[in-house]
Amino acid sequence: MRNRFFLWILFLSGAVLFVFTLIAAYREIAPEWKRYQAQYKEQIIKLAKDDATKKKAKELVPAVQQIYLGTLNRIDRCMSCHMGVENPMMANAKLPLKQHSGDYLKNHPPDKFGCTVCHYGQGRATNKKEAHAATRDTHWDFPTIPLKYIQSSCTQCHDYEMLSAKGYDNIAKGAKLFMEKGCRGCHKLNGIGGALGKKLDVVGSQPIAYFPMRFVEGDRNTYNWHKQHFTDPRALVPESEMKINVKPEETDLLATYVLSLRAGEMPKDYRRIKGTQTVEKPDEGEALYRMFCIACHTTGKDSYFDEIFNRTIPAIMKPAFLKTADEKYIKKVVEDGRAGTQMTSWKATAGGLTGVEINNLIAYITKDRPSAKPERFDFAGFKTDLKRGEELYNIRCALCHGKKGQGGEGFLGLNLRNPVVQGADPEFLAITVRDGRSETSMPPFGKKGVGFTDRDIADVVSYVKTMSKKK
Amino acid sequence: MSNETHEKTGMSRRDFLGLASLGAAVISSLTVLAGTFRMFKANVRYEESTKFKIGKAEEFPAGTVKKLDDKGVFILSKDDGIYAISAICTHLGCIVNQVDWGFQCPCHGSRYNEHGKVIGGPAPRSLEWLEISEAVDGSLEVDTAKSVPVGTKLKLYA
Amino acid sequence: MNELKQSGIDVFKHNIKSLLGSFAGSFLRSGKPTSDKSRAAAMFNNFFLHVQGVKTHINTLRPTYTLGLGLISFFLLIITVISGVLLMVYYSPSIEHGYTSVKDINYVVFAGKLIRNVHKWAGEGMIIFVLLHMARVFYTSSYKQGREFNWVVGIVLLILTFGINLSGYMLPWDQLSYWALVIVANIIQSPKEITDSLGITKFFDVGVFSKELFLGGLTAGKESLTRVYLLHIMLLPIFLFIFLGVHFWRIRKDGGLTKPDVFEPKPIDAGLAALPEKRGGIFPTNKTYGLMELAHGRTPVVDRDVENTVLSWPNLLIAEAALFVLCLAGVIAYSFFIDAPLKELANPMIPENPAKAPWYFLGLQELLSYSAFMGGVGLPGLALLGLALIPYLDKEPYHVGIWFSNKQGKRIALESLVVSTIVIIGLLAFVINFGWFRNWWPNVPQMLITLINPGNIWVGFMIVWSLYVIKRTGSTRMGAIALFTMFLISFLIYTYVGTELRGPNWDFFWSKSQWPIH
Amino acid sequence: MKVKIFVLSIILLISQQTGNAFGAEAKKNDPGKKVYEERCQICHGAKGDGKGLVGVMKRSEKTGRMINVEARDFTLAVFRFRSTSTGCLPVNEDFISLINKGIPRSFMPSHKDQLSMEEKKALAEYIKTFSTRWKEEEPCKSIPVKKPRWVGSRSSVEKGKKIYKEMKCWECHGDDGKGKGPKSDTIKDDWGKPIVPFDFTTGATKMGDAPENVYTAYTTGLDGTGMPSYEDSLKEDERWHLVSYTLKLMGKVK
Repeated sequence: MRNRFFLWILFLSGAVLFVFTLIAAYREIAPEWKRYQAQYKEQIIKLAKDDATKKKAKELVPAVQQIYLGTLNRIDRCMSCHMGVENPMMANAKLPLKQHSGDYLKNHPPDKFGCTVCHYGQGRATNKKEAHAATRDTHWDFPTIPLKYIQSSCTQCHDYEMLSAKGYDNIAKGAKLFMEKGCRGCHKLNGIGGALGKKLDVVGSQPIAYFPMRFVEGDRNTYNWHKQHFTDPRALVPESEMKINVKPEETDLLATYVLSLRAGEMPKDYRRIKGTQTVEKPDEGEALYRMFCIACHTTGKDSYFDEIFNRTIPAIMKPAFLKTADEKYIKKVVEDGRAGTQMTSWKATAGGLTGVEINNLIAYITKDRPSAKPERFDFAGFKTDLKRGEELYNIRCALCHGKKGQGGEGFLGLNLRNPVVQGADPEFLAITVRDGRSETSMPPFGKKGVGFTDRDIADVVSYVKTMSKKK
Repeated sequence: MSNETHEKTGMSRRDFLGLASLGAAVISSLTVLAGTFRMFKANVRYEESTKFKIGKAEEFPAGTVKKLDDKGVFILSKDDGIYAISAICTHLGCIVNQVDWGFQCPCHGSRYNEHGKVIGGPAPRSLEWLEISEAVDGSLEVDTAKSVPVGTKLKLYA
Repeated sequence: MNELKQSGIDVFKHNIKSLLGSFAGSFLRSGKPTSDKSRAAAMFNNFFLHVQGVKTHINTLRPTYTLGLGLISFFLLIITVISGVLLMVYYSPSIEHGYTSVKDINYVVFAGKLIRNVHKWAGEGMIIFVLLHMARVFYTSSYKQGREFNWVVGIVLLILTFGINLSGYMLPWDQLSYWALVIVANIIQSPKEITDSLGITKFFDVGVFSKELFLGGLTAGKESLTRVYLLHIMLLPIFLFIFLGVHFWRIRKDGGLTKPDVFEPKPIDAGLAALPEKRGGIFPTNKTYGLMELAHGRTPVVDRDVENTVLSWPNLLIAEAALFVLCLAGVIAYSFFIDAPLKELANPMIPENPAKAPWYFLGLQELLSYSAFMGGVGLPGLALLGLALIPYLDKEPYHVGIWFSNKQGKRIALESLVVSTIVIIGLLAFVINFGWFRNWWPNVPQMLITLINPGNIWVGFMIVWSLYVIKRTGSTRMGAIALFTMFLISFLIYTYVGTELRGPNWDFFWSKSQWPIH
Repeated sequence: MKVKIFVLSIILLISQQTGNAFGAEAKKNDPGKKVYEERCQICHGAKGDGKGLVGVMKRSEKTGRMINVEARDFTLAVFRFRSTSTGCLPVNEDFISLINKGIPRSFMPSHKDQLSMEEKKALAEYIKTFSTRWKEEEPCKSIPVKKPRWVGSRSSVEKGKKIYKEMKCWECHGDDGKGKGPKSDTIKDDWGKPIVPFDFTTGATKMGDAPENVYTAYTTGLDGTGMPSYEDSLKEDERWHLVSYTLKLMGKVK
């Protein structure tokens, strides 16, 4: 009995092994792409007009079709299924055998460019699921790119002018939007821009895991993420501070643009760049304002409390502000930023703006400066009483600026603890307290408003100037 | 040997089960082995394709001789057509040079005439003529993996 | 002359006819195994077969005794080695091409995906079967009566099995590999926790030193892959095969597999070729171990074969062949349906969340989340030491070769199973719900956590409980059963928790479907 | 009455122009008035009409929508955050709890620690002087709130969702609770200002975001705004179900 038991095991497992080896071998010799190649052969034979073509088609042997691109460090096997991509006879065929649309392949022969350099997808894969890599279980970071974003691939070799001239202007439009919507107020590109957001230099070639995909609708890939993120940043990243002000149709353009920001450069003999390709900063004040400031300060005419930043964003182009604030003060704010708030430092070593550009920018901001000077305030003439100042502050100012002068966090007033306010000329602060900022929520505290005497004001200002030392 | 032991041992009875299981084991192991050997044959090559484009026909007016160093091919154009001769010496695979009277191999002194026919040295065969054809986009294509009979030229209509 | 010539040709013809047979005979050295003598000779004359005895005890051939676990482990090793050699044909160990070469093995190599799966699953199967084999050896008291050293060799083999599996895990250079490598490097670095607490790091930083030795640098990169590859295909396999040789040789020298002192063949054993029969005589047993019983015919004294053994050829060989084909078929069938994972290309900037070691180390990773040193070095070291010491601390010479020794053993095993399950799950539930020292007193010194953490408490409990069992039953064997059972159960539970119930940020989740998707 | 208020406001105006910031020299020794002048007047105005010096405050929501926040006008004596039935005046406790908590998201700060209990009570009394309604009507009784245990349970959320649909909450607050229902652009409050329906997904209601507060809002309604009282149209349990669903929209229960 015992030996028979072992013999039965031997027999049965031998049979199982044999069967599975055969099935596995069949799976190896009859892959998905062979089916398409057989269809291709059949269709070519049917469509052939002359005998030579027919003969050639009959000689077709199924094999993995691959394009080896040494300099691009790619291997593309897409044509194992997409057999007819270069064949005009297949113009009316169905996918995957259909000929490539348009005449792109004339100047971009597949044997030099391959497929994935424009279309993405996994070139090495030999089955549809993994080659197109649409689902996350394929673990490929760059699924085939939807055609509406395909222009992001063109900029690897071409400049915007050439593309726009040929009618492919999504990318240039996207770049323009990027320039004008103030994206660089928070995001650095080529080293220039604010520090609030992430650097965008290679955002187009970041792997999927770089992006929080949790709330993305539809396929969880980079393309959908960008599109939906431009539609509503907080729907994807609840804690995001990103401010976005674009029309729905503009999201695709912006997505195309950011997807074109890729790591690595094409080899020299592929590149055809003559004109501009990157968004370089213009140096007129208005353009600079649009590129760096507009996302937060909008028109600059309104001060408003922003729920995203959780603080009030001042109206920097309002005459009431410009009347009291001199150029030196504004320059200091622009160059050093306001520590403790979202306002970035813009000097060359931080935000990356040159002195000339900052001057141009300030010239633009201050263009509506009224000619009338504010009435002077003789701050030095008062012997100030800090204790009284504190009492006054706690009752009248703390309502909006907070007890510690911190501002933000639900308080309507600005942060008074930051170095810019602390380092400002006390006379400037006193005038601000006295006259308020008309059309904003800062009321005049002088005699015509709340009823502070000049002495009250001097006391409060001197107290405010000591606030950074308070914990 | 003796019959006694034959009766006594299970294996020597060669019952059906023993044979069948031994057969199953051997056959299935052989199948696995066969698949294993097949695995060594690569399905793809990690090198440039043997088929490559050399440009439009206009770039090769009659009388042109062009050596493509990286591919090891001579492209020659005559009045009656264009043809490609392999630059790989048939002796041990060196690259031949073009000289007045044809081709000369620098390694072991094989000599070929202008049609690639071997005329001296250790080379066993003449240089191969390679298939040259017109691709869909109108440019010429050479395939180093496909040889054609000596004298096959592609007629140009231009 | 003519006649001679004629006969010479005939001889030659005859030689050609019998070529196959005579080659087989020369191969086996003693001709076709048709008699007991030649069968015996076939075994002891063969380079590969003579590591096994000429005769095999019937108990050894009983599937219910050995369950074939040791052999399965060995056959899985053979399968792994062969498939590994095949993979080496296409794999290239560099961070530039490693990942793409694995992709190409999946996509364009003939049966490449299957072979990679086979390699992976056979390798990981080894871990399971080596552990099961160890459990079998333990529960049948097979570490006794001269087999003490072989038990220790077995533990070395267990460590090597873990090591080879782990190093192989790193080679595809995908996200799983990279972050497992990072984790392992940090486990290796974990003695720093102790040296830091003692304040001697600045004199001799043993943690960072060994980490650098392993990675070839301070971070995982090009050099690390080369080193891991070397470990995987050269160093560890060499040691594995050396120790395996010793292991097999010692089985033979230590008298084959264990068997009960009192053994009676059952009717079911009747199917064995040449079952020894008792045909009367004066003495009840025959203890001649000379060459005599190999001689043709009956033994002159009692007319009986050596006690309860049968010839290895063919009995043992059939069993082995059956087991081998069973292993191969099992592995291939499993590999046919389940693919070895391959994630995105390694990216040092984007950690996997959770960054998990391979499953067989997730039990350790759970302990690691309490204290890196204790979980990574201290407790595993202690556990292995404890396992190695078992045969030297439990020397009771009875009940060898019987599962669980006796009724009491079964009861103790069951009792330990229940107790350890309750205690571990209790500890886990406590930690998951209430945290540990650091959550209560953020400034608690690391040394205190290293010394007192749930892992240590569990190990302490194991020791105390085993001592209690020894005291209660008066038998060291019972204590050993309790200890080993608890070790197995904790390995099982901790591995399960680490694999299935721990999600991003090492938080607790009831199932993977509750993980926040990233 | 009217004459009295007129005289009072004249006095106030004068005192404002001549007195100093402390208001310590206020004519009447009314602590409520003193506190009001010091802390409230800057937004709510000397006459309690909500036209203080600070004026309209602009607030940009997370969705990018700009809303205007205006100080409450006390002269109509219509209050949103009460514990009494709709149409009723609030009780003193309502004033005090509001002074204590402030109103999140509309810059009304908490005065819990700044004022003593007497001052708070006096302040409430002082605010009552801005409208004649306080003389003519009596405040109703507070509606008791007792939270059932099942609030926030899954079945309760489901029932609440149904009620949300049936009671047409979505017309203003939107199907997804983001305040973008079909009617949301057109509605106006009693003072003629456009109303911004609440976006539940932001999670912080002005009344406080405990389930009890939400329940009170549904029971009493927010007088003066388009938010009606459901005290009569829904049973108590149904209102609690609605609270459950609201908690879900706020992301406080799963």
